[in-house]
Amino acid sequence: MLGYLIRRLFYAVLAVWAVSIISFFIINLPPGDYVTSYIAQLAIQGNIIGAEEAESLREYYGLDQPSYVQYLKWMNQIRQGNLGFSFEFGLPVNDVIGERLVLTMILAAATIVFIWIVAIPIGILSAVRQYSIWDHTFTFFGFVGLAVPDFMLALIMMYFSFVLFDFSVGGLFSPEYVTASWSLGRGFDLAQHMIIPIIILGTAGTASLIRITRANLLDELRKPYVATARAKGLSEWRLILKYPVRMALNPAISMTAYILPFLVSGSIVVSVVLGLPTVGPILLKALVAQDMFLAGGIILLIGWMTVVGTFLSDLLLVWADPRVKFEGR
Amino acid sequence: MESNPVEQELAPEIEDIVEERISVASQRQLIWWRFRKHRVAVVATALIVIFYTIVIFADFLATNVPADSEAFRGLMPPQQVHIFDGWKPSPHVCAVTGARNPITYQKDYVTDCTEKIQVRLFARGYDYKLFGVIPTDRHLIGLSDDTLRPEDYIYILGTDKQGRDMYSRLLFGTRISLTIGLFGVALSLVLGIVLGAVSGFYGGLIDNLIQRLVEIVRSIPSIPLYMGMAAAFPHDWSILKIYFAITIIISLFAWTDLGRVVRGRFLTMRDEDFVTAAMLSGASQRRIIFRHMLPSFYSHIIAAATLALPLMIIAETTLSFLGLGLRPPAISWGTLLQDAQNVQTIALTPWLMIPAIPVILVILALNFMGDGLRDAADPYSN
Amino acid sequence: MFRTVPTSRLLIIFSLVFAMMLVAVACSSDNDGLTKAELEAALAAQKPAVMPAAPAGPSAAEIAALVSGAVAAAVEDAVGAVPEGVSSADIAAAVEAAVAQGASEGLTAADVEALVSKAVEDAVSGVSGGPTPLSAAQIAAIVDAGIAAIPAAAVVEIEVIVEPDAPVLVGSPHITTDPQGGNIWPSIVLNNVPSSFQEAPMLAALVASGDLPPVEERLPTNPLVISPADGIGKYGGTWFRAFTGPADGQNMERPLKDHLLYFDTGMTDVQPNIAESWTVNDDATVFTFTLRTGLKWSDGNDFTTDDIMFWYNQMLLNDEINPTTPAWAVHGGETLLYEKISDVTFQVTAAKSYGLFIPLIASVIVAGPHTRGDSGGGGYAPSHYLEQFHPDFVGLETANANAVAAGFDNWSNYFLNRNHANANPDSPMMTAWRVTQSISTSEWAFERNPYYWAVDTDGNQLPYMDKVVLTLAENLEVLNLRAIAGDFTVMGRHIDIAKLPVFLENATAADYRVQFWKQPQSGIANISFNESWDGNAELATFLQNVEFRRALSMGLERDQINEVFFLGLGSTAGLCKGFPDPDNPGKYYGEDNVQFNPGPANTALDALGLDKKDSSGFRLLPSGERLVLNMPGVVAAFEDYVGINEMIGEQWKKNLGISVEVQGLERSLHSERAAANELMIQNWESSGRDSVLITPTHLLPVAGALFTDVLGARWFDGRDNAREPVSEFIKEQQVLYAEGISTSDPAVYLANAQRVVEINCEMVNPITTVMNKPTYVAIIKNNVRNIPNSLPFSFHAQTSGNGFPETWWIED
Amino acid sequence: MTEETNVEIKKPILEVKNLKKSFPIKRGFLQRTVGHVRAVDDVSFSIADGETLSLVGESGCGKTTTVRAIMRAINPDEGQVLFRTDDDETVDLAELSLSQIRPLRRNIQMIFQDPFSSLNPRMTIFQLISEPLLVNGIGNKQEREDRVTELLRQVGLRPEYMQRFPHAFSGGQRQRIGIARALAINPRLIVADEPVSGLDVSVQAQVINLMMDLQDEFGLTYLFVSHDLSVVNQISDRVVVMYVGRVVEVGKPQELFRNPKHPYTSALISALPITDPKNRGVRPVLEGEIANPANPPSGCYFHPRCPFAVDQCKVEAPPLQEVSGRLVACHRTEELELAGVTKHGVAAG
Repeated sequence: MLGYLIRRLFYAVLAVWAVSIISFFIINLPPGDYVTSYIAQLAIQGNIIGAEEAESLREYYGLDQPSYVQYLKWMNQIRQGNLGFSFEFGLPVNDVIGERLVLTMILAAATIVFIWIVAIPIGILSAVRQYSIWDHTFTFFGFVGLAVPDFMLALIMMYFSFVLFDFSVGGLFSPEYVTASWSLGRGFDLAQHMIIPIIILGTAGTASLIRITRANLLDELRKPYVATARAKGLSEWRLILKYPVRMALNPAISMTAYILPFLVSGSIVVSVVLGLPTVGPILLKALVAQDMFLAGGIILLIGWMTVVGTFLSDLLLVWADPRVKFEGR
Repeated sequence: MESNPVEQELAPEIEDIVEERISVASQRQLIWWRFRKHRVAVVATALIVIFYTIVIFADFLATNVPADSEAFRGLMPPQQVHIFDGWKPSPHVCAVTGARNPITYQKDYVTDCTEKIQVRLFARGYDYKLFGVIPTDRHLIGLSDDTLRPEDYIYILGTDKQGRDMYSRLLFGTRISLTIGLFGVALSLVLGIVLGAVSGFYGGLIDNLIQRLVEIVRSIPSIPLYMGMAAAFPHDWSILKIYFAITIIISLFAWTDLGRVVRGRFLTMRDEDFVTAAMLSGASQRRIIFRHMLPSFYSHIIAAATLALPLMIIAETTLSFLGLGLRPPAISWGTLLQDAQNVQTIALTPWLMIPAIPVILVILALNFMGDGLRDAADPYSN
Repeated sequence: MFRTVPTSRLLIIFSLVFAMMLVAVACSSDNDGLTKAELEAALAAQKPAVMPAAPAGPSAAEIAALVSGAVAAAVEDAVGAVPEGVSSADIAAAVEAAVAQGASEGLTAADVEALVSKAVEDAVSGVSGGPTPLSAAQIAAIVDAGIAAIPAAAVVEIEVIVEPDAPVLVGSPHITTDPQGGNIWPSIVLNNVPSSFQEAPMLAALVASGDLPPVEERLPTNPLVISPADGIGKYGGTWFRAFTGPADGQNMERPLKDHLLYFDTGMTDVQPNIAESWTVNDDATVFTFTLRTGLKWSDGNDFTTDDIMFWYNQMLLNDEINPTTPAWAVHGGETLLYEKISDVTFQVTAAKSYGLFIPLIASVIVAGPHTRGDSGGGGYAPSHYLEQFHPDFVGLETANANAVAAGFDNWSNYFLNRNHANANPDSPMMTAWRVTQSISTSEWAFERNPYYWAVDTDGNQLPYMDKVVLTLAENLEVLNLRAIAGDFTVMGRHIDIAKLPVFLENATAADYRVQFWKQPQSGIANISFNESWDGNAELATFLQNVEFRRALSMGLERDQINEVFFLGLGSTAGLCKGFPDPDNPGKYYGEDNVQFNPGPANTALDALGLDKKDSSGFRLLPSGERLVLNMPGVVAAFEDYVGINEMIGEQWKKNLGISVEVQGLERSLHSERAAANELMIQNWESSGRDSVLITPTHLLPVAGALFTDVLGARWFDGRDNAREPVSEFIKEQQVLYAEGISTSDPAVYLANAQRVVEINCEMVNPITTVMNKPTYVAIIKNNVRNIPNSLPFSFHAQTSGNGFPETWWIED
Repeated sequence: MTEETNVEIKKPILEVKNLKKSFPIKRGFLQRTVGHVRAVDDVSFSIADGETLSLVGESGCGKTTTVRAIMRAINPDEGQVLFRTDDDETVDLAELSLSQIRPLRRNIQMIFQDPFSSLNPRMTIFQLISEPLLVNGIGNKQEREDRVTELLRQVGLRPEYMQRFPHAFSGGQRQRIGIARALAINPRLIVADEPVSGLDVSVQAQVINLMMDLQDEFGLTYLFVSHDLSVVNQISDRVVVMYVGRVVEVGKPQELFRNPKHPYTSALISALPITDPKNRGVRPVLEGEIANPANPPSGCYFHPRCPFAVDQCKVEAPPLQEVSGRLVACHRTEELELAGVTKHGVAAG
């Protein structure tokens, strides 16, 4: 068990390192660099900077050094908990993405919880009342949700929630709570604003978890021990909840690890459309503006968070289902 | 023990005749029979076939040059094609006129069904080359030549803000989006099969390294990586180059699923008795891989590829939507939807969102088809 | 994941999706029953409303005046002869028809006048038999009622700037122009300081509690007196806006102006601002500025010339803060010399004549620290606050150590961050409102500056509104949807013109009005031909050929572009429309170049040797190679340049047989490639002709401009990798520019600026497409007062700052 | 049944000497080897021409590994596999490279345990049976077809079924197809790895009979692997009993079963359903699990389960020595009187 944990941890660390390389590789891919974008921006404001000045700016930002030096420098900073400096914001990257990262993760975690809360009861209901009107309805919505692109759904839901229900548009907080300190009211406000993003993000995952739960439960219900229990006169719901449901829940947990990267990916797109203060919109901006340390920092951190999330859900799975072999994984 | 085993074996003649068809059926036929029972998958497959027919015949099906714009008929709602005029079959569309309303600034259009514009099959339209070689100007539907006036037009799905025909643009967008998916899947297949096969066939350290790589790639959210790499394209690349670059990027991250399937299959297959049997009968390694192993799971690969295709399409659409993928003047589902991604479209000109319908349909259909294939892929499972 | 779904249900789902598709198509098909005739009637009935928005036509007010006058006159003349039976309805109809006709044809005021007279005459004389003759008063009342109905029918007020018949060039400091007729603008009042001062209730409370000195002590002895557009306002309220993130600093830098000098609303006059006066010597080399006495920073500290000298010595001349000296601070090859004369007076000396210096000080180019502080510009800085971060005062080690402790790489990054009030609310400001919540949070907030140095004519300390709150909307659709919902008090920036119909539809419900803030003589999409492009020697000779450019210009259908991208709100005239030739009055420079005229265009192209075409119908270069124009468009810019280029490409293909390739380029890459002289054609905006010498780079190949002659601009700037301009007109423009920015003679300055633009028009470089579309579609809550009835837009004067937002107020 | 007695003096067709095969146990990312599973631990035996030699033992005792190592489906670690070729040369199969072995494979063919998995379901019967011919380049298509027809007849299947797929056949039929395939290129040695254990009892007998008939007809040599003593008794000339990768006893089936010399052999026999009530010998019953080949016990591997184990058994591994014309590996073989079965009892299976 301990060996398994250490091995998983080792893989996680390896993944973290790989993510840092990938992040750095990506931020160095674009032709040109931040100085190029910066000069372009100045040119639009009527300030023209020549090649000589551009070189001195590059030197100033350390962009003239070979990339491995830049990588090592970056890694060294990160070791000290400093993700570098955002050229565009003129601020340390840490300051730029602090709360946004937390909100990104809150959104992903809330979506997972939403998927569980919605999908498992519906999956059970669908299995127990197979072919009922509920089963059909949920199946229908599940499939449509699965196939509609997130970004499409996001804008439409935002528009109609405004037109029909007078929801405040976009964002994660109402104006009065945007900069307030954390309180019950602010939490409630956040929860309210997360409804639409969570629904959009959660539809695909919910649909597949409903299917998985339903299929597993149906398999489980056909097993002889259920018939035996039924013959003994155990009440139907108690019977279902006692064993079959527990068995059918394992995939829900194992799916969590698998779904996390998808949720984070999805949340970026949805955040861009809904203008949520998560890392999504600033990642897009940073990439466009070639604000490399900001972009790299975000890719790095969400990569890490996902690796850690995956690791945690692996542990959860081991804890929940001792049948999982330590060797094979 | 006394009875002749040979005679005993030959006894159930009648049963043999009944099962004759199945007995001589090849694996492909068995898969097909099993797949056929999956009615939704069959419908889905038919739909996919239709869509790829559109890919091939986009020009023939189109009614207008997709880039042809006319500002003063912009944002025109879809025109209904009337098959009958009263009881008389006379396909036509009604004349539509309109202008920008100076008070609301909306485009107001009015249909005047007293003025009928005749529509016919195989009408003459713009010149194009069928399959890229046969020059022709025939289109499936179009305005009847004899009654054609310069002010007549047909916009089955309306027009966009530049007055371009949404229907024709949708057809050409379908061409790009569906082929980009196919190329991407093909590339992922190559990556997945090579890496999966190497991993599964040789095992050991190589397998372990590849598996760790797969794990890492899968644990990283793909969209930020797509975004990062897509943002890195030199944007002066031609549409074709960007098209292939996007394909490559998407497949760089999409091969892992296929790789896992292939590896898993190789691992099981390597220990199958019939593979050992082939080896012991003196078959070469090449024959073993290509005659025995690969055919045993190509149906699984097809199923996995089918299930990977929707992910490709969604990835392309999403990237293009974010402005990092294909860009105008390229027409793809992503760029069409990007045009529709605004408040005024939802509020005033919802037909611009019609490109979402084929996206949804194709994604659903591919999923159903892939499921059907996956279930039917192993005809010997029961 | 679909493994166990029964097939029957999936069939149901499929059919449902199909049904949805069919319904969607069916719903959006034929309209519900309006006949063509009905529509035409409906449109005709609404026609009068187009009047106010007709781009080149008279304004609503003008028409109202004209019509009443005309009708009154006509009726008076005809009244004796009025036959019986002329009903009010008849006259109303006649007037309506006349006005509609005038509007739809874009006629001039005089034409409308004639039409109305004729219509009334017709109505009066043409009807025979009937009970009562009408009196002149009755007819006038009818007409008035009809006119009055026009704005009501339009639901919202749509205001446009009337292009002046006699355009006024940007003024050198010596020129004062009359306020433009009909405009109700705020103005500053000189030499008439109110005798007593009042303050906002929120400050009065602080004064009462002793936390703040009384208003008299906070104001300078000679505060700036502003006469608001409509009248004295009331204190209170919050100005709600939205911003798109830390890169959107301009959002509030525009309305908050802390320049030493500033423009008037018309953007032509330079006026006092923080400095109460200035003088210039005869050859425009020595500039003396006098600050208001008793100015205070927003934290209550004194603002003196020390703050200017601190900026000059510790910032401008510091290589780490300003690795490159801003272009404006170098003239005649030398950095300007700043000298302190007294606590309120300082002097700037230039190496050679620098007539443009005063307008530059007033413009965005220099601006104040709120706008330019983050890059070390701005002309002054809060020395009492910044000294603690500067190595000259605390030593290099401490300065760097403090920076690292705060997460910055080095002291200069940290220093610039500290000097940037948007990012650092601790930084003292001179603006009407000061930052209370940083721009890198999701709510960027401002509160009134208790030491703001301006008052209204009654002595009320400005601003009227207590706070400005901007909520983060990183997505423009979200921002616009909030605007549609009526969430913003006044918002012009980021409002999407394509959504105008949606804005109008929701205006009543959300209680706002719409104003167009237009930039006079501004081009939205100018197609510049790079004369120094050398990618293909043969093609390059055509790019340099004015006949070729003229032919291309005549192959454009500008109304199409105007209609699609600007809802028909721009005009299709050229850069020099209404630009009289001093020698030849009445002639509009180059106006014939911008008419759609495919016949002569094709003839000209044939004559240039481009008469051969390939099998696809595209013109070939004389060498036999296909002529292909490459038109990259910047993506995600203010306008849909890729879409516009696509449309232009289609038009040239269709009308002229010229092949065009369109690509979308990222803005930075576009600039990079332009700087590398790799782009043959660019499509970009040009700011108003008024500011052509202040912000010259769009129209003139000088100062690193990347449009009409990239290498020629480098040549002019004296940089390496340059090439002398091939075309004489470019050199002529450069000479005019050099002379114009140096001269101390306003007449020379004006003439040169005008001539530069004339040359652009004559030589058809750039080709203009659409002009004068509303730069900002401003959404204004109906209860907001004192917003100028028309607010001209400019970049150099930082609209909406020229509307004096400190005088805006919210009526309960 | 064959009643030959002098098999030992015949020249062996295959001689296995000190064959060893262990599988590494790999752990961790770098796949370091942390231990070995000794699947085959010093096994020696020989098979004479025309003889049927059986390998018996519980599942996991290394029978299958032994034959696969002989066949070079896996590579042995140590030892020799000496095969006498047609030309009367002796080659060591363990030494040759896989490509060198390929031409020799036509002499040795294999019949698999599972008739379902050993036939590629994607190939027709014709393709399956003719594959050895095809890959060894024997005959043209017509000749191969004739050969397959002949083979099908020989194994009792209708030649018309040639174009059918395996899924159309029953288990017994498939095993016949497997036999036909093994026979296709006239091998001299056929290795049958539990060929009947997957079949119904009645079908088992048919297949065994077929195999014995074919042996008579073609003079085949069988290396027969089974855990079923009754089948072994029926077909074998000699029996090799294995336990945890080692040979514990070798002898003729009648003697071995009637009078086992190793407690393990005796225990195996005791598991048989019908025994002779008159036999009064001690009948140990197998208790506990088979030893873990990754971590085998010291001394005699069987000692933890052996009711007769003494201290010597725990420390010293008994050598395989000849006892009354048989080879036995037990320290106490002389002292023990172990129970066997009557011929009747065994045959009754």
